[in-house]
Amino acid sequence: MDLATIQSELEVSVPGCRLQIVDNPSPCVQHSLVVDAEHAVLVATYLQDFLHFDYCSNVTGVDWLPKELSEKIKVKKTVDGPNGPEEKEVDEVRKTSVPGYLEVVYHLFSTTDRTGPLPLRMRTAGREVGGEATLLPSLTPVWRSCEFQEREVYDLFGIHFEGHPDLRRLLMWDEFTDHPMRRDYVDPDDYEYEPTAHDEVLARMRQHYSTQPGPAFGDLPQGGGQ
Amino acid sequence: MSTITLPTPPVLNPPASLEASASENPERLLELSLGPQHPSTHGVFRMNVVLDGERVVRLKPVFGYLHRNHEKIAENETYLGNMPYTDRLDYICSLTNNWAYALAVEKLAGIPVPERAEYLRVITAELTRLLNHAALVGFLLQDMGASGTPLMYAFREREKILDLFEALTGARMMCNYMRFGGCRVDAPAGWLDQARKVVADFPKFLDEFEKLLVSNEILMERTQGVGVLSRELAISSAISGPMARASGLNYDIRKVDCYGIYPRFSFRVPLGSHGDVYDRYMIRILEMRESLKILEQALRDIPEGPILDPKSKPRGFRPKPGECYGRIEAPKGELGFYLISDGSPNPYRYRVRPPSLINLTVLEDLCLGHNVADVVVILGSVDIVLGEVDR
Amino acid sequence: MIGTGILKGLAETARNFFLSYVSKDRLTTVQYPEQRLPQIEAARNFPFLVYDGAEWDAGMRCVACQICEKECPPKCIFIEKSKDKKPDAVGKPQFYPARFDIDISVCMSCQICVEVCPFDAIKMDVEFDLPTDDRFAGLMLDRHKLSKSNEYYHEIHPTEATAVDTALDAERAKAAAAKAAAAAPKPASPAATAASAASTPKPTEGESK
Amino acid sequence: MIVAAVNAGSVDQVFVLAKHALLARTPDALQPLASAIISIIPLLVVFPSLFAITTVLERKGLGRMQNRLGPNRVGPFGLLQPAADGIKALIKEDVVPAAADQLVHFFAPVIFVAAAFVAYAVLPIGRNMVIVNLNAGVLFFFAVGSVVELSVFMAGWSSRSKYSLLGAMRAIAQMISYEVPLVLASVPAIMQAGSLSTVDIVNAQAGYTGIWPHWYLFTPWGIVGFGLFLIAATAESNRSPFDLPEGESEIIAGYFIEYSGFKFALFFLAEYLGMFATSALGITLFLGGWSAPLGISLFTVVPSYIWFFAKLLGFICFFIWIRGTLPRLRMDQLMGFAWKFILPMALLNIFVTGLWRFLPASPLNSIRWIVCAAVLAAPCVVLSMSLKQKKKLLIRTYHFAE
Repeated sequence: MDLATIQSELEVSVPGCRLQIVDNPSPCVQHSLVVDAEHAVLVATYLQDFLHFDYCSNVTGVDWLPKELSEKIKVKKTVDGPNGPEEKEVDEVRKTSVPGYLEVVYHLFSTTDRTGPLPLRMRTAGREVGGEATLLPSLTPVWRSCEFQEREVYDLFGIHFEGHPDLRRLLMWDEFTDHPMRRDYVDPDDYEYEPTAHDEVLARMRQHYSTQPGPAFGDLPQGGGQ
Repeated sequence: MSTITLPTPPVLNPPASLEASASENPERLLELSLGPQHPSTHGVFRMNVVLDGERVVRLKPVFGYLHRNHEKIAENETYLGNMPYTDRLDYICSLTNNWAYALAVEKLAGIPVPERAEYLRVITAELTRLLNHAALVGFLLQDMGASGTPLMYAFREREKILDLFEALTGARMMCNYMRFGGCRVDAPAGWLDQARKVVADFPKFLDEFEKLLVSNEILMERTQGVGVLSRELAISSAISGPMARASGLNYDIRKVDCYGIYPRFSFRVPLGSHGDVYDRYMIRILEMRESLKILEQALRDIPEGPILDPKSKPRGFRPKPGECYGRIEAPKGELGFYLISDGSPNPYRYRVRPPSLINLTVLEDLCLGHNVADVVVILGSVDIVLGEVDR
Repeated sequence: MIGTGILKGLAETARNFFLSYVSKDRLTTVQYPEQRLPQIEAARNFPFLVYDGAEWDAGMRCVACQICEKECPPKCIFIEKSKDKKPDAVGKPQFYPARFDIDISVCMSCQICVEVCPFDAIKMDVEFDLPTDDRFAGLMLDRHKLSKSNEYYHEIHPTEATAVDTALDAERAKAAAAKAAAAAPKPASPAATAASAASTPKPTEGESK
Repeated sequence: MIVAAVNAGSVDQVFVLAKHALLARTPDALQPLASAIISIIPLLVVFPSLFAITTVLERKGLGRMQNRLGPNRVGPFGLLQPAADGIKALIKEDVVPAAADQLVHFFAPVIFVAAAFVAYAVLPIGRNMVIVNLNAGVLFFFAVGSVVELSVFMAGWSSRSKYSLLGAMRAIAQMISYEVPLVLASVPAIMQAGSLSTVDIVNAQAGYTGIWPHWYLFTPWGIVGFGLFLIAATAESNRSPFDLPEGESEIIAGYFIEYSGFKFALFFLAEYLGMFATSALGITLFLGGWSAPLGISLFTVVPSYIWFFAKLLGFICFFIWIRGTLPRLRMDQLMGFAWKFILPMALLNIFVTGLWRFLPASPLNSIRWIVCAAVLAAPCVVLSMSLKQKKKLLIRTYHFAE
């Protein structure tokens, strides 16, 4: 079953759902389906029950930073020419800023039809940590396999899954505040780092510990270990 | 058009009977932290267990002790530079990790693989399956308290396969062998004969192992009916690999995706019907026998030829923008790599679908109501490697 | 009947017990410091720098192009380019590494540096016996410690080294031919090259410990 | 006296004679005390040395079974390994958890070792070589053995660790449930000998029919009794496959997880001493104690204590062999096995022993043999079948998808 058929079938069966096909230019032709957060659980349930996508293999997040698209357009402007004001076509760069968002990708397979993958995507409204912007519905009630993987996405990307039975950090410790897989994540320089003498981390670490020399860094090798 | 019934959230809490006995007198419950330093957690894995006597009432796995944010490292690394890092995911089977990653990149960029390289990939991957399963059954018996004997037998055989890997790839465990569009080096002279000899000798070990333990009453008592995983839960939780097949789910990616040149080989997929620890153990033993069949065919048919796509070069690889999910049947289950390229030399997004982590989703379901001793055995039968779980 | 499986297992362990005294196949232990396994040709451990001839600093093939430094996945290579030039393996005047360090506590033996090196200057060693009591400076190998002769390379990886030598010889021959062709009309230039090569200051010994 | 010692048959009695010679030189008032000390000191030397030999034997034996060499670096063939281990244990830091009950934590290993040694008081290790010939010797042995449970619980409780508590719970449950079959399995030998004295029991098995010894092992109830005793003894001495209290892969080291250094070594020592003592009791009850296995002069000329230690060594090797082969049972299975299989069989065995005693022996010994064996074999088969069937243990067949 190709993606367009699935889309049209879903649009009939789940009234009101907004679906969008994202083309994938890679030779593997794995085009994906973006589903709106509101109808995601219904769509997922339909996919599982009627289209036999019973095997949700992979769940992961993607961080899309806000970006500025710049395009050159020709604008007609009145310019002071030698012969007085005249209308002229001028090249101008127009910048449109696309807001950043986070995305969850579910790779669905069917064990009965042996088809797949069907990448199903959901997008958040924004990238702000915490709050409404990063809220998405959890698909754990539909596919149990999402349980740990959604926890991981929550941990590393900071997407909150509504309806997840046990949404805690998976890999980082509970007291950790940031989300390290975000593309604008800056790793702290106060963690214990095995000093390799050729690393800028060493310089940062030295800076950090210069005020409070820890016992582990009492006698660091000077320079390049020469 | 039939109506959609919304799913009920999964029961992640213990069955009512257990909960009742626990809530009646909470003071008799014992909270125990199994791990992170524990001989049977196969690394730094931790389970927070609540016990009623020795019976498990609740079990919450705690991950992350070996977390190094592999995916973040990979996003700052070139495509080729990631290859040695994949060795360190499931450090017992580095060659299948290499293959999964190479396959995903090849799908992403549309790179063909020469025939001899495909054969070498199948040979190394099936040898990896042998050594992984041999090590696993050894560890499983070790967890059951056999003081090392099955494990040492398994390691004795594993050593022979590791010698093969060293002769081919230069390293015993961190092989870093596959490249996008083939393999790094060709098999040295005599290597194939050496491999044939190892493959021919391997059934002797399996026979010995079966004599030692398969009909052992203690083993059967400890494993039969313990940690039963139903087929439905296995599908819903995306359990893959031998664990899924032990529950009767006929899903072997070698057969489903037909990646590489697997359709050329005749082999069967063993299926269990009970889904308990004994089935998981036996499925692995049977899979080893099937792998031997594939190896015999591959070592017989391997053609001469180039091993690397002529267009592939070590430096300056920049796939066109796009994304791809590529997966193979690794010894532990479905190992997938999800890559998004933005046209730069580093992947924009690099995701590993770790079979070990996802197979652990059902750990609590399997363990509830069993003994502490069973928890260890069930965990052993899931077959995890923490390098892959925590990444 | 309970116990038949157990008896079978007991028979199996007993068999292994006795066979371990007779069969070499069963008792595979190698008594390490006294006995060693035969060296496998493909084996690799940490990288080393190849030099031709007898002098390590004069014959070093590395031209400090810094490709390996850039491609090294864990970033354990550190190179400082020289200010002056000296003739390389083929005879062309090239830069050489004033400093070439590998932190083997970080190196993960992936041999990507070997694959990307266009000058066959860096190769994988098989030496694994590198204990030290200083885990920072002791595991930082400088260019003197890293340099090993081409003969050593032939010793550990004979097939590979022969192939490399053939390729290099071909290149040298090509360079010599080109030089001869270039030398014919202008006889002054080779002398100048030789003079400039001779005046190249050799790196001081004191730099490396 | 010296003339008697030169006599070939009396090499056997050399230690006894030496003791008498020493006692003759002590003042009368001190003689009881001196007698005790002279008897105890060799015991304190011999059995710990045996422990040292056993550890190296075990490691080497297990190694060979697993196709390894085992320890081979300290001394010739690694024979001095126990010395190295001992030194290591002595110089290791003795860590006591801050939350532990210091006093109990300290005394647990001491009591364990002491109790293990006291049990040797009634075990005859050679002809006329027993420290005290109590007329309730077997009873004394079991009574002292139960002190071991106390010390195990002391260790588990006082450490204030959840793992050690679990280990202690397991140990108590296991030891108590296997104490019963252990005692019941020994009853037939006591019935037949008509005495609780270990010396009397050995003497009752001393004769030979032709060259065949009168050991209780060679009777139908003896075989079954010995088998049951062996299983119960394995469990009682926490040996694999019944090593649940230590359950290395589950609760790491069980009740002595919080002990280190020399105290840990003491636990280790006491466990092995307990194993030797139980094995020695088994030898006494079923294997004719120190008597030679065949009534030929080549064998009988060998001193009795050598036979005793040879048999003990046989037991040790058997335990090592079992340990190298079998995985561990689970707690409930262990209990089920004790109460559902061993206990009924032990009770039946007592009945059969009575039958054996009252059936006429002289004209139709073979019929007596067959009858008793049949009475025992039938329930044994039935019980084991039912045990297997109830659990539905099967070697399964698998189907394959193409």
